Amino acid sequence: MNGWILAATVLLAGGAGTALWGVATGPLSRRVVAQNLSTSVVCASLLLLAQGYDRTAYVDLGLLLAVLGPVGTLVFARLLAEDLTDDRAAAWGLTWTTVGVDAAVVVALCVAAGPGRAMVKLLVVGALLIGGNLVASRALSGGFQGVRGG
Amino acid sequence: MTGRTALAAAAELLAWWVALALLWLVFISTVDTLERIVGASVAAIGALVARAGRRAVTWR
Amino acid sequence: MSRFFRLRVLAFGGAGLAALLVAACFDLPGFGGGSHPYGDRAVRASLARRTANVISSVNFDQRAYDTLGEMSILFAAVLGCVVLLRQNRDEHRDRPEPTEVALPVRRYALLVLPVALVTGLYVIAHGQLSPGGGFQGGVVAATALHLLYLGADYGALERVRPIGVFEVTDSLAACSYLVLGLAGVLAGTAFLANTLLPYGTFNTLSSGGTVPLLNAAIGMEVASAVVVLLARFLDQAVEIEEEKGS
Amino acid sequence: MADAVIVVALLLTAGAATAAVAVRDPARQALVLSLLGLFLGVVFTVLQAPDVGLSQLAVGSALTPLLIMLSVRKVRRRGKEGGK
Repeated sequence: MNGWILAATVLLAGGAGTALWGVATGPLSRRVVAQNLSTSVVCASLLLLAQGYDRTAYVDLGLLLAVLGPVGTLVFARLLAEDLTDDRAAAWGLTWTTVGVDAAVVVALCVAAGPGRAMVKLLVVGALLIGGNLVASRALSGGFQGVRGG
Repeated sequence: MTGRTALAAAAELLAWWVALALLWLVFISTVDTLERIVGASVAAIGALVARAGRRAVTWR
Repeated sequence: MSRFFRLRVLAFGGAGLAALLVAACFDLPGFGGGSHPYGDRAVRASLARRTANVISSVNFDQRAYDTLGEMSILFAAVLGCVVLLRQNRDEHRDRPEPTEVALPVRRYALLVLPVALVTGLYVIAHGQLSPGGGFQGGVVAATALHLLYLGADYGALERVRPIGVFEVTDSLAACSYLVLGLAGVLAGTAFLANTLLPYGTFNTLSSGGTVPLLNAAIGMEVASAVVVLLARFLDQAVEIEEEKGS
Repeated sequence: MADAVIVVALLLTAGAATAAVAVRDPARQALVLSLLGLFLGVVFTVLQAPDVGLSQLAVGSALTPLLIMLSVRKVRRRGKEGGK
């Protein structure tokens, strides 16, 4: 067990545990926000685990989740838009906190990887993850107007 | 299609192709000729789909 | 049968299952032990055919026949959905009203669509080298297309998605897997035997004999199958309405 | 100590699976289910099965929620029409 795996364990226990609690209880607006944040937390832990196991191929899991996770949140934002018009799901403080955590994780991994192809790939994953998280948050807080039938 | 719109279409496709081919080069670990050929074809497919999607959305 | 009696039958069956499971747990080998008889043989066979990802070697070389069965299951499931979710006589299609999507969301969808497509094709192409393969990459590529529905509206998706083409591609990809298998028979070995092509250099795109080709066939099959499946679901959820008063 | 991450991932999976059963509304169940998919992906990764984890992430993060939510929307629309 090295520091990377320990960091991933702490992130999973703290962040993903909180996200699970948020998604299982409370009003719908809180649940969709928790679902959005779970993507960021799990993706960051997958990247940390890839570094901890010293297998660069495992970064592909983080890449896949960074691409598809925000898409999953967009699915909920779009198809639950009618239910979310009454109570907007806006939690920008929480969103920016997760963005900060993700950025810190990506920067730490880039420093560990050193300059090269692997570092650029990590930066691409980080950009996809953070951009997707922000856009999904925007979509949840009233990104879809007048969804009737479509 | 006039010459100007054809030029704009070609520029859009070329920009997407270059960006996606670079993305492919970032993803892979070892570079050889076959990787370059496959990457160039995948980037071409991606560029065509990107333009088709952009046109479909700004249809109206 | 009374409710009480049914509960007793359930409790009896549950207790029996629990007892058997507990008994089986005592005979399990220890967690994460060092002895893997199947794993060692699979790794040796995979390395002999210069396939870096052992899982791909198991899926598309050592157990390629099982993958044929899995592909047939997906094919049959999608076929069943297409039949069940067709437009009935007492239903009509209604054009949905266009949706207003916030500009950042729309731009994100248009930018990520090609990126996700390239990611999916990367996962398919590198199935024999790194984690991934036809199934995973096919799902990603098919999901990418549906960003147009999420970021704009269903009409935009329909304009870039000729559904007939995807249905034909689905069948063609399923057939090509069979043809690759039969090529082994014609060459004088067994069905789906990996003896046709040279094994290539370890850890390059062309290594592993027929594994990359079977991978690509599965990728095409899964991507088209998912697109066709989601098209039926989207038709039902967005467009098809029951006739009033029926 | 080295297995701590496996224990955490398994506990998260068990919690998410229990919550998915305990929640009653299908739309909210889909939300919990998408988390369950992520946690299963982590479990497969920490057990050194990244291929299976990749399959789980690909299917569970966007495709399954989309299928469930489209079905929910169809059922709701039919209910509205019947109620009018």
